[in-house]
Amino acid sequence: MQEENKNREFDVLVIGGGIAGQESSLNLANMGLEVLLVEKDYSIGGKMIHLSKVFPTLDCSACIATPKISETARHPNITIFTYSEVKDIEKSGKKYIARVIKKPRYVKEELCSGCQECEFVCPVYVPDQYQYDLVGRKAVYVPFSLANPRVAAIDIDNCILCGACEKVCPTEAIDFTMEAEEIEIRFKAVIIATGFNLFDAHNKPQYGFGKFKNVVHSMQMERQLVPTRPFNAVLRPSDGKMPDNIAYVLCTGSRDKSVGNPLCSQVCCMYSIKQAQLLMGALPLADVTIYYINIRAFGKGFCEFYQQSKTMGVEFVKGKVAQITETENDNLIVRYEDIFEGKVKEAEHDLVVLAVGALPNPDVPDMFKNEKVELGEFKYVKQVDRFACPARTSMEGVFVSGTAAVPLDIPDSILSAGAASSEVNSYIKKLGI
Amino acid sequence: MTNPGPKILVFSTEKISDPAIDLAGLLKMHYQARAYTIIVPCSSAIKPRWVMFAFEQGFDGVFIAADGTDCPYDTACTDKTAQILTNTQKQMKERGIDPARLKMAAICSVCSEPFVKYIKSFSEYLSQNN
Amino acid sequence: MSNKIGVYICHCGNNISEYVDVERVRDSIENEKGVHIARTTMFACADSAQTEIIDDIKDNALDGIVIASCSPKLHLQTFREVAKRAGLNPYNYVQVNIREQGSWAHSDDPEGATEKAISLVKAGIGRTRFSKSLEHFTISAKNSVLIIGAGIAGMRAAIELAEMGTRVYLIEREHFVGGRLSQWGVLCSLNETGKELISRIYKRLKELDNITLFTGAEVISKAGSSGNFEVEIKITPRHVKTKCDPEGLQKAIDACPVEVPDEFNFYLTNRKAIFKNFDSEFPEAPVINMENCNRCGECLKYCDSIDLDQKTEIIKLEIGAIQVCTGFDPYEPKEGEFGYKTIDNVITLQQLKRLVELNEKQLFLNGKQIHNIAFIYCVGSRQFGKINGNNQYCSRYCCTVAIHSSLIVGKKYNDISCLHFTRGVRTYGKQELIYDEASQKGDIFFHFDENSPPTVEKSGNKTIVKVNDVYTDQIELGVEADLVVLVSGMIPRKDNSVVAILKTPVGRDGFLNEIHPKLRPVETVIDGVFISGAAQGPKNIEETVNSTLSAASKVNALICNEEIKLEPTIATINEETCEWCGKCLEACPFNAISQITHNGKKIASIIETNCKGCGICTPVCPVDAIDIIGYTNVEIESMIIELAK
Amino acid sequence: MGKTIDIIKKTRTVPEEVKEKRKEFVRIKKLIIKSLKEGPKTIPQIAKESSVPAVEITYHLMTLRKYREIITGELDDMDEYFSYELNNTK
Repeated sequence: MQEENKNREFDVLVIGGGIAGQESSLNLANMGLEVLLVEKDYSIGGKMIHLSKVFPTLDCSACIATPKISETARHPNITIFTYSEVKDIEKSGKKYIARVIKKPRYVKEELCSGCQECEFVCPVYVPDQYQYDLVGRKAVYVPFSLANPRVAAIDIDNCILCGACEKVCPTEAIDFTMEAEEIEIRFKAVIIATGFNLFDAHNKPQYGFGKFKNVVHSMQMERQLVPTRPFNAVLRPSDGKMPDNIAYVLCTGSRDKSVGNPLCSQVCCMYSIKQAQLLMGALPLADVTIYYINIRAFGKGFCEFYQQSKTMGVEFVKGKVAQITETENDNLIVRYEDIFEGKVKEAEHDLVVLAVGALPNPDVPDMFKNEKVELGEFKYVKQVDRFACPARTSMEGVFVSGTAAVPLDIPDSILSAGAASSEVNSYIKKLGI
Repeated sequence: MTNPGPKILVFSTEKISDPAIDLAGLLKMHYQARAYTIIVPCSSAIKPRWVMFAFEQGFDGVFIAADGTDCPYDTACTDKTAQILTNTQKQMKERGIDPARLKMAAICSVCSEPFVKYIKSFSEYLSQNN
Repeated sequence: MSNKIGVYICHCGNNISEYVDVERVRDSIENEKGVHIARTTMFACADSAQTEIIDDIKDNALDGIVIASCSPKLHLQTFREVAKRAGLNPYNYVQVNIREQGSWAHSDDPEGATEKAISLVKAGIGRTRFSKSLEHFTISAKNSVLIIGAGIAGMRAAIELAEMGTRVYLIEREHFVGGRLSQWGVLCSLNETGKELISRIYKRLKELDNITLFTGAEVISKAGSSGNFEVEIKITPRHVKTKCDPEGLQKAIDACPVEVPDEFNFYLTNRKAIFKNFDSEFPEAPVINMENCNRCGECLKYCDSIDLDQKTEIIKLEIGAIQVCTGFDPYEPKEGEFGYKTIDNVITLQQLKRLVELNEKQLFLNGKQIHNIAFIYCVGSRQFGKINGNNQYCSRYCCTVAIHSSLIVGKKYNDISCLHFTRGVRTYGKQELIYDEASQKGDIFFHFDENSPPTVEKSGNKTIVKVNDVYTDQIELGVEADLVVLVSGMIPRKDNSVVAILKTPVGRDGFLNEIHPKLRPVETVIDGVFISGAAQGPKNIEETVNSTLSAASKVNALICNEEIKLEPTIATINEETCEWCGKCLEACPFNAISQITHNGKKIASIIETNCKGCGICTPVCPVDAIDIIGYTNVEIESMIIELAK
Repeated sequence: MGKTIDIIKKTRTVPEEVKEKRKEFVRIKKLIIKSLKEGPKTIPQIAKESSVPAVEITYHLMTLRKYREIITGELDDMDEYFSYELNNTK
């Protein structure tokens, strides 16, 4: 089995199993190319799988993401390595060689049935990164309920080596002797679909994230709105109270030279409006206020969606938030400049959501050994012919798809991923090998 | 032996509501074991005769776990399924069956909690009105 | 019909067997009608178990299989493959979910879970008895595509598809390629003009010999279905056979006595009946517009490749797929809307772009030099509140283009100042940088809301823009402007006859509608017909190209193998009982039903290539003459009987 | 058959920090369970009784809820706080 993995040949290496990586892989596979999809996380699905509903259609994100995920996972032309990282890529003649590290999950994927017996007996609790630290998880765990593959993994750094999981596993899938495996892959083209990173709200200290208990970031709120949510309802973390006066601070970490990111992240206005609409549904008595600079409701159906939220009663305040402070009862005072009235004002809220923006994923350049793919001014992968060949990068045979090149919403990521698959296929056909 | 409770036939849909029912099991959310699922491609494809047949055969209630607005086939799915419900309930009245024994709710692919709640309350209703 | 069925009840380690008494399930069903073998197995999905099942099928000539284990979402395919490997039709396999909807859901009630499992397995056996062997439909498909529209979207798709090996027919209604982009000057964040970009792409296109370009061409009919369409194309002649020498051509143009307003320059200038829009335009030959031409024959004296007698042709093409790239029209303001057409120095954004192309050193309009420009945003877009019109949508590209135009104007001509009357600037993503650059340069941005739009008035020979600016506490300001530019957005093509022919649906905003913006963003409900670019809704260039290349990959995936595989679980019509009432046709979201005559009777017929097997047609039939294979009355009712016991 | 845990134990030690974190979780877990043995309570009530900050209680209690040791009870009359109770059916 392991020998089979060594020195394997594929047509295309796709790095990143989020929505863009999946779309590119599926298109290529449907056009008859052999694809290796490498995902660094335990499951494919990227960020989209963790979202609640998506704007402007309010479709359930999982309803859209899961069929695509299982189609990707089942496609005969797609091989997936999860929990794996691309160590280096280098050119070899007309082809590329990459070394991929399959990291040990200490659970044999093919044996694990996802029954979670191990998870229940594990005595270790650590913050659950898939719930953005709102609750804990075990050291051995099925990452999240919609994970694909839906099998357990052991977080060895937090494991106390008690062996309880191994004893209880009905299929003897747990194997502490697993080691990292290095696999050499040959391929003709690569798609970088490594996505974006969220702005770390700690880097905007005037908003008090991490210090004030009821300042959360937008992904934490997103999780609170998902049916598989960490709490039983939308609650504020400080004391489990249902909030009744929620504020959104837009452009947290975007359009902000003071944090080094002057770009607009494209999605925060719309996801905040969407969350506000969902909150109005979940908490009918709550007030929701959105502090904004400009509302970027530009896509198909977005403007109509924005209008709808106004008629639902979401309050929009045009003003840049300067500072947030905490009161004794854990409420928050938002200090902002009201642009309509031209003065500095303060308002009290019992929960503040920071609409964090997108930042480039810094892992990309490290994946290349000799020649490195060029980055643009803001460290996103540089598109060298943006209007004619949007997926083309500075290196021949290396293409970019989705938010690795620029912040994008889901529909635009999918289209950009589609474009990359077309460009890759025609490139390979021209290569003629 | 105690009364095992009412028998419910659930029509779920392959891509949307059945995954939610699966997820309910995955999360070990409990509901009445006497709720049985038949999967169809889309909730707008359920024939009233099947529902009537289920009552004839002795089911106490029928629950349609509809696609709602997440339907992959038709944006008008909610209305179409509702139409099926209305038509069937008319037939039920004609035959002296309480129309409330047929229930429908949109269940998205992760709406496990609502599903369990619906089945519990439906089951309660059926027990009380037996 | 299966009469020798093998049933396997899976322990799934102890995931199932901890709560469900699997041995009791086996005992309860082994004497069911049609059951030949009944076994329990530790892990049905394990290799060894699969081999055992295959041996059983072969040794006992089983004709149906039931496996009671986990959700079919996990292993239906796995076991269908097992069936196939054993030589059994995969559709004679039924999976029964006794884990997610059995042991796990009812771990609080082992007795109930076991009873339920027994019923579910019996229902599965009942269903298997009536299951049919099915094969995928395979139809042949032509690996060729018709691309409608040779703007950047159509041309880019054509190149990509041709390079991927698909035969391309590219048709353009105009006599020149390039669409809206060829009207554009320097592009945002690039040192390339629209014209240059189009030339670059056209040159690539010309090198590919599996692309055929028709200009002056329109689709007039469509027949057939996905994989095998037949279309008729009407080609209006150019009346010029080859490219003329530039000198002769110029003389011919000069000699032409007809002058008409030039639509390429948005009527800022006039052109002749024989014309090219600009020198480097493709194809290189000029065109004579016969609607304008008075057949005086003057041009014939200077250019010998002119033929005024060329006739309109109709050609037929057979193709596998169609990609629609018909683009957009700029919104043209109504007369009097912000002074448009009633005040002489009010123009649209598109006109400004042409004006900048036509004025080299200084910017003039109607002989008057321009020193300051007022841009009024969202004209024709975001129409609600006190702004009249039905276009609620945002046109997405105009904020960036307006600001970029301000930067271009600033660089090309000295001393022009720009004021922007906006509804909130939407320079999303990287475009934010030019908003910043314009602010740095000294452009002033006002903000009005939908309930107090600005007004444009003439006062003497001055043009005044009045606005209630939200930044300055809603006090009305009046600003004098040499030029007022209405930042007009995108609207759907006014002449959209292609929509009527292809029957692709349009959305509430009037643009072509995809099936789903995330799941199937370039597909339409008409199988084999794809859409892309601004025909779908406002898009900038990069977004247009992304969508068009996306569509290209879907087109290629559909037809590159020259065959299309279709799921066999589709609708069927009972020819005996159908009495054609049309209700199924009305209900079908996919145009998969047609009316045919069968034995002298009008009945419904399923277009197999279009049917998705959703079954929406089945409950609407008043005589119950329509069924989905796999979900027929006998199958469903046999399950109900078993479950009700 | 030997267990693989014994093999890894030879080469790997558990960091003190991990052990400490576990102890802390168990300590608060015990306090929450002790408090709930008397009956359903809200987060502020548990916090007051156990002298652990309410924000900590939220995290730990919700984690225990995830693993079905605790279930959500009724919402109070003011529609502000849910009460939580021990899951006795587990």
